[in-house]
Amino acid sequence: MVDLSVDLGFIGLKNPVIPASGTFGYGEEFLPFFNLDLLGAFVFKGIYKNKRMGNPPPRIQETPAGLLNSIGLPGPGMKELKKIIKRVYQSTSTPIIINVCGETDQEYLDVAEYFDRMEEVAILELNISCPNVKSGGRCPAQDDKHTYRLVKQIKQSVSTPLIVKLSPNVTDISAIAISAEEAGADCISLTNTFLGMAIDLESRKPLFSKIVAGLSGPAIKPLALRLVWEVARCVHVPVIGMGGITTGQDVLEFILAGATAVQTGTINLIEPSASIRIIKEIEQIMKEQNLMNLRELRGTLKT
Amino acid sequence: MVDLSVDLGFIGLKNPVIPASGTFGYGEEFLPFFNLDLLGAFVFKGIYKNKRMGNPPPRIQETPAGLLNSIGLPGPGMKELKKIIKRVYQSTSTPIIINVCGETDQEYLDVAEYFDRMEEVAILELNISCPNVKSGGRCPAQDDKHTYRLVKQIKQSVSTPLIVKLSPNVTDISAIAISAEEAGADCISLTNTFLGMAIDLESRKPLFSKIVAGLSGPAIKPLALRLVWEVARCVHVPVIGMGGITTGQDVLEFILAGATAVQTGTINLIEPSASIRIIKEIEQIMKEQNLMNLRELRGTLKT
Amino acid sequence: MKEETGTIVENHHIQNEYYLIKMRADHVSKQGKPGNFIMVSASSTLEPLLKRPFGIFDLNPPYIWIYYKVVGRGTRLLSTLNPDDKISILGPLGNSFPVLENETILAIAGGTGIASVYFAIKEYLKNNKVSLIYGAKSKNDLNFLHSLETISLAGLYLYSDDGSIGIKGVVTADIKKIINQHGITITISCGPDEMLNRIFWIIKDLKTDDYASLEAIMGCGFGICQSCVVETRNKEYKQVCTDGPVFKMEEIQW
Amino acid sequence: MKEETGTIVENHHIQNEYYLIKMRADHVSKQGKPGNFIMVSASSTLEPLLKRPFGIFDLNPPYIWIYYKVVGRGTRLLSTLNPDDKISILGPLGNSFPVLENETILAIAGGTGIASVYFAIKEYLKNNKVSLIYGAKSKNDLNFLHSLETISLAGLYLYSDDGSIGIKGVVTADIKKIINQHGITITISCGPDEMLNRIFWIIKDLKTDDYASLEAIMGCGFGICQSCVVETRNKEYKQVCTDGPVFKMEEIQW
Ligand SMILES: Cc1cc2nc3c(=O)[nH]c(=O)nc-3n(C[C@H](O)[C@H](O)[C@H](O)COP(=O)(O)OP(=O)(O)OC[C@H]3O[C@@H](n4cnc5c(N)ncnc54)[C@H](O)[C@@H]3O)c2cc1C
Ligand SMILES: Cc1cc2nc3c(=O)[nH]c(=O)nc-3n(C[C@H](O)[C@H](O)[C@H](O)COP(=O)(O)OP(=O)(O)OC[C@H]3O[C@@H](n4cnc5c(N)ncnc54)[C@H](O)[C@@H]3O)c2cc1C
Ligand SMILES: Cc1cc2nc3c(=O)[nH]c(=O)nc-3n(C[C@H](O)[C@H](O)[C@H](O)COP(=O)(O)O)c2cc1C
Ligand SMILES: Cc1cc2nc3c(=O)[nH]c(=O)nc-3n(C[C@H](O)[C@H](O)[C@H](O)COP(=O)(O)O)c2cc1C
Ligand code: FES
Ligand code: FES
Repeated sequence: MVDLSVDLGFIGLKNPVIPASGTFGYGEEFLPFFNLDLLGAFVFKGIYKNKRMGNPPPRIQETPAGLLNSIGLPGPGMKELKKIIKRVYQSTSTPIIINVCGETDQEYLDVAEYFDRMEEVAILELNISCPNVKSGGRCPAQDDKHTYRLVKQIKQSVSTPLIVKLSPNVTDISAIAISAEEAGADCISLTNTFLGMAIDLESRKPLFSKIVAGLSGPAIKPLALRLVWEVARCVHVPVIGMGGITTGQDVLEFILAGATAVQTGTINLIEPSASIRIIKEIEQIMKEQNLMNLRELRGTLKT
Repeated sequence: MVDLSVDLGFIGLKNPVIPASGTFGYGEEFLPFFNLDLLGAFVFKGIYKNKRMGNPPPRIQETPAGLLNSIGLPGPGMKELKKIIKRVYQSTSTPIIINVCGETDQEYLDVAEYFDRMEEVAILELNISCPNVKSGGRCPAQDDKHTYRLVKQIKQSVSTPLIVKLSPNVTDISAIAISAEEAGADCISLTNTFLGMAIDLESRKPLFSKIVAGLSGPAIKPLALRLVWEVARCVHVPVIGMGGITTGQDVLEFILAGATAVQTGTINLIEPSASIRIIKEIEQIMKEQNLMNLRELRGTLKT
Repeated sequence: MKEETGTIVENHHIQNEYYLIKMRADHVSKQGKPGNFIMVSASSTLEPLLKRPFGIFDLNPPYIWIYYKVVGRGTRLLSTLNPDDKISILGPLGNSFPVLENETILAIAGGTGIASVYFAIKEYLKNNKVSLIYGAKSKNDLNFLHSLETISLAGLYLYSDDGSIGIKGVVTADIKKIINQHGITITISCGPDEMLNRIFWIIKDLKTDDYASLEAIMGCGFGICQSCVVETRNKEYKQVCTDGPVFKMEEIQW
Repeated sequence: MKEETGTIVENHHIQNEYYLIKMRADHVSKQGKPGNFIMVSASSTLEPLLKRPFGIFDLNPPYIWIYYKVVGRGTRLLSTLNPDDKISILGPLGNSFPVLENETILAIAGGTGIASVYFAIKEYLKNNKVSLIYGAKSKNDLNFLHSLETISLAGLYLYSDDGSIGIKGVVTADIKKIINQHGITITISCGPDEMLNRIFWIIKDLKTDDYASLEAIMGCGFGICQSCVVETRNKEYKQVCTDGPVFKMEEIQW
């Protein structure tokens, strides 16, 4: 038997596959397809303090092997989410990760503190890619000092393990990752979506109301892999890799590059049971390559 | 009759389509497919001072809707290139653009000065995405101060119009573009390839000897379009847009986003006559939309 | 709702861009209700990436039919499928038209909108009187006329923009008259947004109960991506894939 | 060299992963020489992005044949093509085997390597004596045996790794003996790198002139991308697509 378990230090997971925020709803939507207990963990869609409508449609656009989205993080607000967490917690023992959003540092802190008090929440993932109203729309993830300040503040107030989720839209991803680590992040996840854009030629307008949108899916996999490799080389906390994963082979590539676990994103929209298929594929490849466990593989890329 | 001509200020082009550096050889390779006079201009593959072998194979890897390359800029060196330029100049009246490379600022300068003296060279394109030996492998395009310094130095020594070609792997593309403009760039082109990576699971090695590689092709189009839009908003010199262009519609989107002309890249490898098809498609769409010329369209995105 | 690999039985080219696929889909065919849709992918590669939504045109276990028009890459690929080819399906999805008895129903279909009401019409005919208004650009865009003429509709009104078949004009031309004439109590509509919009304003003050099946750009079809939203009258967003595709007309912000 | 849209006449499934396509290609069929290859794309979308290289297996204007093994996405898509389907072609590409007369030639083919020498063998047979060594994993990987047995080769030597056909062993097992026995003056080889490597070291000190047709990962096939390089003995890179695919064996750094 191959051993798929992985250890994030602050928590052990039965396998490395974690459906990503915004592509897995609140988990329950996937109950018709599989038992949530089969997953390593899963991430709820991003949550702000108050209820949000999200952006006007259109909100997505298919691109070559990719998906642009400008959903705008609609959600019920943190109080409503609490009820949902309690409900979902009944249907699975798999760790639930809350994706924490904020338009200001204070909002991030409020949301993180709010969920810090819930035993049903295993981990917080700080989505520092939210446009920040006080930094002219730039997100904290694009500035190492802002990242440091925000993470530090949150780590001082919460005791739940904290993943910091990075944005790829930076010159030097290592600098941001190191800032997050130095500020106390327990884990780094990456990557969020790449900034892109679509234009409607006929109306001569940007397709999306916010003009720019985030690119995800297979198209970005080679880019995400590079970023994960760079970050895993320079931080000591575990790294969760993501970006365009669609197969077990993709997962093992991210693990070779240094990731301890991975998140599956866009593929969940297209093939709801993809994460389960991917877990099986990982197991299959491990058998073929006579790998007993994933520790043997992680970060062993021969460079 | 629709008017496809565009004006870069320092030169007028009969149409906006320019095959990009490294994807069009020295032009002559395309003579079996079409008459070079049909193009707006074309760019030679990147040239360093001395002869270079390039990287060991494998040098490319297909990715979903994209192409990773780590060719390593092989070339005959600038003296040999001079002969090629003279030869190719005989076969076409279309402006020839030389893509200037360097491992140090001095090398960039030497190459630029060398070709500055040739009347056969219409334009220089400064490829500031070359890994720089004195900046630990980082390229000038990733640092606004380095960009400014390098462009300034070259503008002081050459009189041939200078395009500065940006790299997309930065937090703030506007800052780099503005630096290039302030240093005297006559035109900005973007984008070069995105940093990516591929791993060979079986051997547990990076696929490429240099580990990272550059991603091009349709996969990056939405990302390139965003970058071109950002740059065109903040500089006054003309912008040449590129990244994943495969159709006339793509070209018109880049022009709406603010580009004056465009470069076709990876598509030239797959469909040698693509640039000619694309020119026809532009003409067709202009007719359908009752556009008399491209000035009417450029930068008119309603945001 | 399940992921299922279906098998093409027939991919019938009706005319021009119009096709009718008969596929074997053991699960969907057992569960599907009138108004439901499915997401399908004809591609074995990652291009195009997303599945595409189609109404369940008809159903007879283990078979289901979808009626589609080739408009882009996904539907073009679909049109290249041959018998025995596999097709990956997610479904049945969405809510369905209400179950009705002893009502006098008017269905209004524009273009491929017929795909989402045909199955409902057939069901309703068992216990209701049903009339149909069906229109499109020209007679080359109106299909299934033979079937429609033989399923004992109380009334069948055809419209074409160019007058090449039926009445020259749009489907909304005589709605009020038809509703009064038949004593319609319920309407169900499917077609372009613009058509639905016009229908709403025409019939909103009548005493009918009005349902519309909406379309939207869909990323997933089962409620995850929140891409398929439509604005409601009380300024909220509803998801067409899970809250719909069938909505009471007065719910929507037209 | 031209871009051409060919038409599939037949896509014959030989056995297992092996297929033989007959296509109509007016230009390529007129210009193609033994040793040339073509780049083809079976996809109408951008996935996979690149065309794939295949040797010209045989040619009879306006038709050409390619023999291929399904190994990945591109070849799998190729195997789904039906008669009358279009296929986009770039070719003919690369150099060709030398024109020879009155020579005693030995062709050595491993697996699908037969695709690149078959056409050459047929040409050479007009004015030369030709023998063939042909091997693969098992008899399920050796095709065209009937044709090969009837084109009057001076010698036909079959090998299989598992002994299921011909001699059990690799194609290199008896090369020296065969060369001596026939008085071979020229060899042409095509197959996996490892096989070519072994051939080189076995025959390098013999008096034969040796040619090999190489493979490489190709981005364009016509000399633009510089991706297909192979290292030569004098430590330079040559491009397989334009300097090759046929090289004198001693040129290459084995
Ligand atoms: C619930 C639902 C049921 C549908 N039922 C049917 C049906 O029974 N028969 C039928 O022919 N069509 C139906 N459609 C529309 C069908 O889904 C689209 O025509 C199809 O997705 C287009 O795919 P494509 O790849 O060919 O086009 P693309 O290349 O993706 O786009 C071509 C054009 O179609 C538009 N389009 C793309 N996706 C959608 C979408 N999801 N909805 C509406 N327009 C879209 C695009 O904006 C573009 O203008 C339905 C849509 C929905 C949401
Ligand atoms: C000049 C030349 C002539 C060839 N002639 C033939 C032929 O006549 N018949 C035949 O069956 N094959 C031939 N090949 C090999 C053929 O091109 C590859 O098998 C094909 O490109 C694989 O495409 P794919 O999409 O199915 O595989 P992919 O999914 O791209 O890759 C599958 C596997 O094939 C390998 N591969 C991919 N591309 C190439 C390539 N260009 N060359 C070698 N290996 C590759 C990959 O490394 C991978 O291991 C030739 C190659 C060259 C360079
Ligand atoms: C529709 C959609 C919604 C998303 N919502 C969130 C979100 O709420 N919070 C977040 O951190 N990331 C969000 N993401 C980003 C994904 O979690 C993931 O980082 C990204 O899609 C890259 O992975 P992929 O290429 O596998 O999809 C969203 C992505 C998509 C496609
Ligand atoms: C094989 C290959 C070689 C390239 N060589 C160069 C080069 O020499 N100099 C340069 O500035 N850009 C080079 N590029 C980048 C292209 O000019 C272009 O910026 C990039 O490919 C994006 O455009 P595309 O997506 O349309 O290909 C190369 C790209 C490819 C694919
Ligand atoms: S299509 Fe994804 S939520 Fe409706
Ligand atoms: S394949 Fe592009 S140069 Fe040979």
